[in-house]
Amino acid sequence: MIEWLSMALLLAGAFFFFAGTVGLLRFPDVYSRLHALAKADNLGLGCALFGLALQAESLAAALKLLLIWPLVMAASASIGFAIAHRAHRLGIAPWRK
Amino acid sequence: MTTLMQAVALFLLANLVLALVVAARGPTPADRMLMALLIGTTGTGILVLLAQTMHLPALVDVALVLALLAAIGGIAFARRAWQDVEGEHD
Amino acid sequence: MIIRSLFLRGLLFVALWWILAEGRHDGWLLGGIAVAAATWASLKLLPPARQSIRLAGLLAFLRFFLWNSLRGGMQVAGMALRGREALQPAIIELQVSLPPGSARILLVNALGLMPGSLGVDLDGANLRLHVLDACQPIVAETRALEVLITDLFEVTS
Amino acid sequence: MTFVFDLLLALSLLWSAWRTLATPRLDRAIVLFIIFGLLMSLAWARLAAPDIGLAEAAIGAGLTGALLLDAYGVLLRRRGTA
Repeated sequence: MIEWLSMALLLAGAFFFFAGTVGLLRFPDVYSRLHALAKADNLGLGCALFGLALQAESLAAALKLLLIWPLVMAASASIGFAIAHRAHRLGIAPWRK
Repeated sequence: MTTLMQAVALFLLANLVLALVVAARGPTPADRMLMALLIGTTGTGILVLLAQTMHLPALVDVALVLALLAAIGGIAFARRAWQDVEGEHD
Repeated sequence: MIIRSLFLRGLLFVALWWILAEGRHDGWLLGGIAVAAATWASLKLLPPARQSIRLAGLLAFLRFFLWNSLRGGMQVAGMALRGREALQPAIIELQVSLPPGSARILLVNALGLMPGSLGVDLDGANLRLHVLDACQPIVAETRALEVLITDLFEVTS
Repeated sequence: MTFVFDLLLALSLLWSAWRTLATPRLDRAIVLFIIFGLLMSLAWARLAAPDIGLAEAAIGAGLTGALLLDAYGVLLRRRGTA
């Protein structure tokens, strides 16, 4: 049961990473690429970490894996804002249809 | 299970390399700096998968350090190095 | 006041060390030094303010945040697979009612992981967001997040 | 599976090393250097050397990259004012 759940989570993680890369390739400007990378890759990493934590040997090892997630979330949230802020200051206009 | 993890790690590496090549050639400096985000998330993901498949729990520590320092690189770029929109034409 | 933050932060760092050492007990001497140094550094870098974090508020905030970052990831994945036809980007402006300082910073950063929104500029109480799809109820969601962040911080004397 | 992984990693390492050296523009070279550091720490991880991987991630990809970007920013500002 746990095996299956962990497998499903790993595959879901791979899917979200893929979606992030597709977003990077297909979205038209810096802002929307930031959306794609920050949100999709974070979710992908979260899924993968949960999937691995289910198989960890001890509680502390599982918690250590899960500790990475909030760290990466905080990092990408602040990088995302910093890059978007800078792009806005430099006058890069968002893409419109 | 190990095979699945290896497959996912390979898939993530392929994703990372593809995105890095595209982003490194990207037209604006900002495209190149999306790398900080990519390194932080995808690199960390690959490292934790490797930690499990290679039975090397110490690689989780490498992943933690990578996640922390990718943030520093991204912020350094956004606040210090990126000062104009030049580079859009070459 | 100081004693309380000292105790809480020390406890947090002890838990952190326990996790980092993967539950082993042979490194507690080094761990004790690390915990003391980390607590000192945190008090130096972030002096205890006149506000503290409420536990109930924290739980409500985390629930909202995790659920919405899940939703945001799924939504942006769907948009990425449909291509740029799915996008309708816009920049929206709104006024923040939160007090300046950590509450506002938390709001701007958290918005980057919420569905369809990305903080672009924060000038005083004036917040600019880049949204992926102008039809989404971003403003209502931002307001909901604001209420949760208000409940998260508690002003103590 | 692991063979393909290692092959891809080695090729991308060579690619990033070559691009770092061959790029005329300083800012692109720095970004490529950071990428090289990341791939290198993955390579150390694959070689079962987590300690060197840790050092590479911290020094190569993280701190040196940030310092180089900072130095580049200072250079740009000097050029702007001079």
